[in-house]
Amino acid sequence: MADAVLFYALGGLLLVSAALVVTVKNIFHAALYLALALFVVAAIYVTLGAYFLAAIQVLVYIGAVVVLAIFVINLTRTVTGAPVTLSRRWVIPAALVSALTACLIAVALLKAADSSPASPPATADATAAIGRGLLGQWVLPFELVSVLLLSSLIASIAIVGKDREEER
Amino acid sequence: MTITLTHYLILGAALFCLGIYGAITRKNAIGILMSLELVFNAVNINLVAAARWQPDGGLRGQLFALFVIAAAAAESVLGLAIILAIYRRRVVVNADEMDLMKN
Amino acid sequence: MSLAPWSLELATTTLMVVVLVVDVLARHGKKLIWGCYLVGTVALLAIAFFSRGQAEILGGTYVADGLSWIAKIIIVIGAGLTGAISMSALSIREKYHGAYAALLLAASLGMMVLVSSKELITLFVGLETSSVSLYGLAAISKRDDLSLEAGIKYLVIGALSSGLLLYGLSIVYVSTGTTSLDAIRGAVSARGRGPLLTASVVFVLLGVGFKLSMVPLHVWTPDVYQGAPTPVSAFISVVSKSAGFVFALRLLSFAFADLRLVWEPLLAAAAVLTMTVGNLVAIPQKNVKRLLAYSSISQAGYILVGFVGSPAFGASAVMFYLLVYTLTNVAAFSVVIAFSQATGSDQLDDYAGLARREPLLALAFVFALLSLAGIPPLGGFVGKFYLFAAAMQKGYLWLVIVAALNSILSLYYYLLVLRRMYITDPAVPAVPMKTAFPVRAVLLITTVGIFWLGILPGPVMNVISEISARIFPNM
Amino acid sequence: MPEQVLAAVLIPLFPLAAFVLAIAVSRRRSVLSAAASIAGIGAAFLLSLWVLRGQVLSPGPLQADIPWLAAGSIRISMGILVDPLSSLMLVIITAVSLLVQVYSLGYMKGDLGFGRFFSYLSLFSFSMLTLVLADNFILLYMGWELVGLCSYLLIGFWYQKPEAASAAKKAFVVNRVGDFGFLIGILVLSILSGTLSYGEATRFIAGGSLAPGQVTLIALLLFCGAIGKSGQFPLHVWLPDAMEGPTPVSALIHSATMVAAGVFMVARLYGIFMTSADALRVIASLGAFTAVFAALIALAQDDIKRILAYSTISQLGYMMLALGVGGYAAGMFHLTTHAAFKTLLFLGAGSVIHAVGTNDIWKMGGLGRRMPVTAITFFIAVLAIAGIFPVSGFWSKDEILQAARASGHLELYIVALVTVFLTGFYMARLFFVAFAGEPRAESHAHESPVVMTVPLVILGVLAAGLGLIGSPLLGQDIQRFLAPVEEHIGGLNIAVLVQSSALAVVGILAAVMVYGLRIVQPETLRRAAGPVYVVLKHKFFIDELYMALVRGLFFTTTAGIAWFDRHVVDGVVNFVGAASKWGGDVVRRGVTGKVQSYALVVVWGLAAALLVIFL
Amino acid sequence: MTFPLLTTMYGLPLLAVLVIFFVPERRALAIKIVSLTASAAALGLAVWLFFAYDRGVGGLQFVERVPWLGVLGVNYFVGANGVNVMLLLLTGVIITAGVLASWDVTYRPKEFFILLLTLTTGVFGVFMAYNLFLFFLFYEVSVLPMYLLIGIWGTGKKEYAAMKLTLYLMAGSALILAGLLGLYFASGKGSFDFDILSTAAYDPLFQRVFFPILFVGFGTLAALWPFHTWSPDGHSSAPTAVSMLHAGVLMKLGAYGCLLVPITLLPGGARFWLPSVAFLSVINIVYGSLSAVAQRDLKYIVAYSSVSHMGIVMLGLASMNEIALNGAVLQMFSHGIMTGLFFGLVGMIYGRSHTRMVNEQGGLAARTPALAAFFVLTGLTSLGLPGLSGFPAELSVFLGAFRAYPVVTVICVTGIVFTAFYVLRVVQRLFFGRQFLAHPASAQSTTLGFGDANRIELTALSLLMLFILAVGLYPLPFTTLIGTAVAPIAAKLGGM
Repeated sequence: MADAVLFYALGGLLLVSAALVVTVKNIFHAALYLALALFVVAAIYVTLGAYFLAAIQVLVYIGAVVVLAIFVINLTRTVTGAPVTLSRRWVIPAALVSALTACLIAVALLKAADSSPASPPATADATAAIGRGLLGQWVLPFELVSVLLLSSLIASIAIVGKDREEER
Repeated sequence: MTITLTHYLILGAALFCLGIYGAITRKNAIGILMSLELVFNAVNINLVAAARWQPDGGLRGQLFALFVIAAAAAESVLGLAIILAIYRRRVVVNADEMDLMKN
Repeated sequence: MSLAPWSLELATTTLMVVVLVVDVLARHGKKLIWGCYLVGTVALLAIAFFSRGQAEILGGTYVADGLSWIAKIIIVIGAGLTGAISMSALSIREKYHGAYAALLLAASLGMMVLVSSKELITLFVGLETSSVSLYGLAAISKRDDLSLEAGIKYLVIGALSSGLLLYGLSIVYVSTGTTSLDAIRGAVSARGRGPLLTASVVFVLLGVGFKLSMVPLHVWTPDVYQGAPTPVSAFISVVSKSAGFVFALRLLSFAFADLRLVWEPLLAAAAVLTMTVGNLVAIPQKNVKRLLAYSSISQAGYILVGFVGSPAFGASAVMFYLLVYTLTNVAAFSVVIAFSQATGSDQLDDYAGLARREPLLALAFVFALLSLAGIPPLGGFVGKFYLFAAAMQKGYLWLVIVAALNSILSLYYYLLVLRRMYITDPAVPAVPMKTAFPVRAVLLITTVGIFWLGILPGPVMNVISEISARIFPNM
Repeated sequence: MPEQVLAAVLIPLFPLAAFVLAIAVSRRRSVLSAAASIAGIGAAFLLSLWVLRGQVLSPGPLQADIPWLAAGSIRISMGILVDPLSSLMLVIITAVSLLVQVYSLGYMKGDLGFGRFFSYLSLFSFSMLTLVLADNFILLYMGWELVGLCSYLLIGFWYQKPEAASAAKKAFVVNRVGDFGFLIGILVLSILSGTLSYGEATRFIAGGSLAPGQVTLIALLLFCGAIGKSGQFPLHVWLPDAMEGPTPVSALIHSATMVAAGVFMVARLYGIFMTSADALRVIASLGAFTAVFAALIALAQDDIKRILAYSTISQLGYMMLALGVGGYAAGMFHLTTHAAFKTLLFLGAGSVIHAVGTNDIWKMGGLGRRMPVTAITFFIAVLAIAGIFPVSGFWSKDEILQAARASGHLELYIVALVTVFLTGFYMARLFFVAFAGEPRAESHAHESPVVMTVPLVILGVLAAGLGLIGSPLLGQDIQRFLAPVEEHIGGLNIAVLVQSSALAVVGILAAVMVYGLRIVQPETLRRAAGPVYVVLKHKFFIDELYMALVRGLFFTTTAGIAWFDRHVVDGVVNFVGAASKWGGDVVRRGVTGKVQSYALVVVWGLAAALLVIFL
Repeated sequence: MTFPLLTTMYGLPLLAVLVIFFVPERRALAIKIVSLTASAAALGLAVWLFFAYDRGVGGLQFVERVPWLGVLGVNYFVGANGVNVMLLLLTGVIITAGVLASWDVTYRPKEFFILLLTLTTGVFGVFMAYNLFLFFLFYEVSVLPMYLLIGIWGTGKKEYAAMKLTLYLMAGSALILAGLLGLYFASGKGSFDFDILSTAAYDPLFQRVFFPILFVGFGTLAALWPFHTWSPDGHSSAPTAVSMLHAGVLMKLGAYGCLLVPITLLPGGARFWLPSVAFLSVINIVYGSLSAVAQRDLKYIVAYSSVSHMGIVMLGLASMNEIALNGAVLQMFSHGIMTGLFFGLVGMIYGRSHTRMVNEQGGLAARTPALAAFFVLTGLTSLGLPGLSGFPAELSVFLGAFRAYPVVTVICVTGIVFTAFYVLRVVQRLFFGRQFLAHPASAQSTTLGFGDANRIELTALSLLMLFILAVGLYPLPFTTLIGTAVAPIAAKLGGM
């Protein structure tokens, strides 16, 4: 029962904050709601026993991505000052299509619900297993992620880095 | 009333669709990126929840989620960089004004 | 002789590091960087060529098989040719050439992993590595508004499609509890088609479709091709698409083999839409890069036609076509590069009278376009024949007719280009143009290749069909 | 191969060789052309005589062939058949050709196309000889078409004259209409009987293997060809126009030989026609009608050649009538005599035209004194065609009348008699208007040169005496020669003889009264006839009717089809093209360049796919 | 290994293409000589083939068969039977005459001859290929160069016409492609070799479905109604040699395809569908000739006459018996040469008077007697005059067709009347009557100031006329030759 309360509470909070992220007019506020949503997701991870992931979620997402987003929002302030940041043109079709998609996914999920096991097996902290996995079977993606991040950095630098000649 | 995997999956689906909605309706390019983060988080909720219900301790699901976070971060960084560069040149952050190319 | 399955990936990483180091040490010495790059890619090609074999590592998550072998050869060839046309034609500051070359290699590396992995996580990371590098490449010409806009559009739609793919994969994980393709295949055939797996097929299909420029995931293609530096467009159009198709083969034809009833009709429909939309919208285009973008959308449609054919036959047809398509599209883009370098224009109307001005360049373009249209004796003809044969084997008469009629539609706008080059008189006095040596070399290589695959494709075909027979036995 | 056959094969080949030689040198050495042509036809004439002699001595069919086309079960040979009928035709054709060619030396002298003219004549001789020698339908058809071609070429010989060019085309096209039926007839026959050879087909049909209806169908279809070629109503319209050609051509082709091909064809296939009484009745009726119809028109014409043309049509109708009422030999006999006197008439007319430079008989007059040879020979011919004892036409016409009488079709007989009267009248009118009376003051007419008058004289003798070979008084040799087994060869029927002679004489006298003695002025007669004259003058308005049909129906149809093709059939094609462009443009406009719309497309795709899967 | 006669035959023009590629454009005469040499040599080979083909043995001769694409069951497989021999001969004649007729091409001669000879290579190839993949390959090669040939050297609305023609024909080939693939898989033999495919037993339903696909595909190129509208526009815009080659040879290629693939391989489908084809061919013949009557442009007239004459070929094909098939093939040959002459002549007239409108000129015979003579002869061939090639061909078709479809054939024979009408009308207007030449621009008419055919033109015309006469005067060697090839087909169709 407590599980249920916790799930509905966190789930509700998540959806509300997520809804605010996509609807609130001020982009800066949206970023803050995003941080909240991501945090709630981390909490959900905790309830699911994924502690390591929860930590990563907070560190990487909130600590890096959202901060960076807010940073960029501040840098582009001159324009973002304008309050209306939602595009009216697409609201109705977007709402329609999202709702439709949601319904269809829900249909599929509910159809399959009977076969899903009722209660989860006993939890064990997977952190150690994750570590072993990263250096074992999944060492290749683990190594590749560094290339991924590296190229992301190289590209970002190449794109935003200022050319001296240009400034002169 | 027990919380089953399906509950989490429904939650994930709802988040996914909210993210999609945001990606379409957000005018600000940064907003679009943020909405897409919601999509990735929806995926991760699915993965982590499914991992919880796996008999093998759900290692793969959690690992998957981990890599998703990394990839999402990389994409966001690059996306923000490009937005910043566009802003510098054209003082534009609204995605619907980035339509020099069309038709 | 057979090398370890990871040797190419290691070599590529090494080359990437070398390029970065040279970049730093040589203070962005453009020539040196490209020298390293080209020598390196030749070596990579040798490695790729000799790493044919059958091996699995990391608990079966990573394989080297025929499919990955062919795909990697295409990737390396593509990367090499793109590098060659980039070195003289890139309009970015010299100091970013190092980053550019490194990103090319990172993208290639990601795709190599993508085509070799038999496990969702590895697959995904490979995919993201290539995608992110490509986003960066598309936007790298940062003094060009179009390039930046291409980058952000590419990234947003790419991220969205990643989201779709991931969502599909997460459902796969939910229903099968595994990420290994072999295990998924087993689980799918044991469990049959439940609602969850069925739904996941849709998501996966769309997620895969992004790389292929499949309708409705084609939306980014014209803008990115137009805005990105032309060599990057070439790279995206051939290498990324090829890797995407191999990826699709692994996921759909292999892992989801028993869900064929679900994805095959969807794919057939997508094929029709892709061809038709691509061709129809190509007709009114005025910008040659945009034209090639729409043409490459339609090309994806043709490949999808082969895709719906029986697995073994279809896979070999797809692989063969990808090989042809790589050479052909690189040739086409090389002409565009040569032209825009000389004239600074990508507008089709400026191609008027090219045949009088630069007969050989025009001729190379003709061969490329006609190969795309599937005219013999060029590679595109054999390739398309092969693809349509695959669909026909499954009894898709209607699809073959639609596809063949679509080729006629495509011929229309290719001929419009021909018309400009050969029939229309030039608006300006026809001054001969200077084409850089590397571009000329690439044109020669690709044109020879197009003819070779059109006239004597036998050996290549034999190898490919052996490979697919092994990967898709008794199917 | 018997020598006779060899000779028969050579007969058409001589003119063919002459043609090749003549056409080759026609532009540079036109005299050589003429020489070659005359030499060729002369040799052919001699050989023909020899062949005829052989047939007279020992009648009997001789055949020879070589394979020409083989397709499946069809084997077509080029084969010749020498028998009394063909050997007679050979002589007629070669003789007339020879005379006309000699005559042409004078008539065509100085013409720019002198050489060309002779080469065409040689080609014609070849074709016509092939036609009569053929032993199968295909070769017959080939000769048939080739003479048509020669006719076309020769009518249009003075091609720079628009009327000539137009008449040539008209001749060919009208003939084609008949040939259409002819060809269909051959097709039907070949399918039903499985053969294309006369002999086999005739045996097959005469053997009663086909239903009567089928035989009638075949016979009538074949007869269509004859209608066209022999100028029978309603396809007679080309023949008067054909007079635009040089007069020797009119003499040779459009009176004596080619136009008789239809008659010859019916005679040649008489075994088939005889099997169908219905077909014979049609032939007889049409022949009789044409005879009187053309004679009526001839009454009101003023152009000397046109009068003769209508008389030719009328006489051909006579021959058809003969064949239709069972007078096979009579028809052929008349063909023979007609060849002589009609050639003579035309050559005489040519001589006149050559002299006065006009065709209008009212502009002539009094030529008898200026051109005595022409006038006398012409007069003999007039007597012959009118059927006055004892010149040739009398005997042959009498045979026909007898056959008609004997057939029991009284109405045909009466029509034939009326025609006799009319013929006498219009021929006499022609002669008296042109040759009698006072010469025109401005005319400088003089007698033609010897090369022209000699043929006239020879023909005059023939026209006068040729009838004797078929005269009942002298044993009717020609009839026996042609139809040895025919039961009825009419003897001397005094009643018929008297009736026809009387009518002919009355006709001539009536004309003399009007045109010779001017007891009644021609003008008065004309006015008295009133509307009848107008109708006759305009040839019953047949040409006008055809023109209206062609203009109103045919051209409207073709224009309609052309429009349909351009705008409907091709319109669909262009529409597909336009629709593709339009579709591309519509989709293109949907590509807004805004990334949100792109995302929307993607998500709609997702929703649609899910919907498809789950519904 | 024996001398690869057939490969050499199409190899010669191909070789010429490569040679010309390296000849500088300003040396136009050299280019023309190379082209002429290659085409004349190919013609020589074709003539030699005509005599060397063993009629007693029949069947495929001079076969070359080399494995090519094992995976798809594709061999390099060329050979010639009686029909091929005829059509190769036709191609050789037309291309040689075509090169001669193009002697006055001065605008971009290099590209012109390269494209012309490429086209020729393809056509030769089609007429000898006995692997359907190879066949299709050559088929497409022979269609495409047409685009530039018309687009660059054409007249009038050339770009529209070129595009329409190319796309239309390619659409036909799209159907062919689908059909060929269907055959390949339905046969279950895993081969595209014609002889292997012809041994397969196809399901009756399959035959009925695929026959129309293949037949319409090929029929488009043979101007089967209602898929013919590319032809008038295309022909009227094309330069002389291209019209000659296209109407003379390429349209035959469609008819040949109809005979080779759907009719021979799918006899069941043929028996089911050919009556409908007979119906369409009536429309072709009558509608084509009636449309020709309404035209004013010489090339349109000839083009519609081609539509009409191809209808006769189609009628022959549809009749399913040996007589008609024989006639159909002979008609292909005859019409090929004849229409080549027609277009050649029209081109020569246009080259002199600069108008192709019938009502803008007249009385040309006085100035150009040789052209007039050839024109008349050609016209007579077209209206089926005996002694010229059209006659035996049409006669055989009608004789055969009448057995199968009496009523249809009767209607078709009316075509000979209409043909006579429009042909002679053109002759009359163009060559006879008063000499004049109207300049559309100034609305004035002048006398004609040009001469007769020159020696090169006469050579081209005579070459073609030679074959018209040969077939017309003595068709036996030709029909015997064709018979060896069509008899087995007729037997397969079980026709009468």
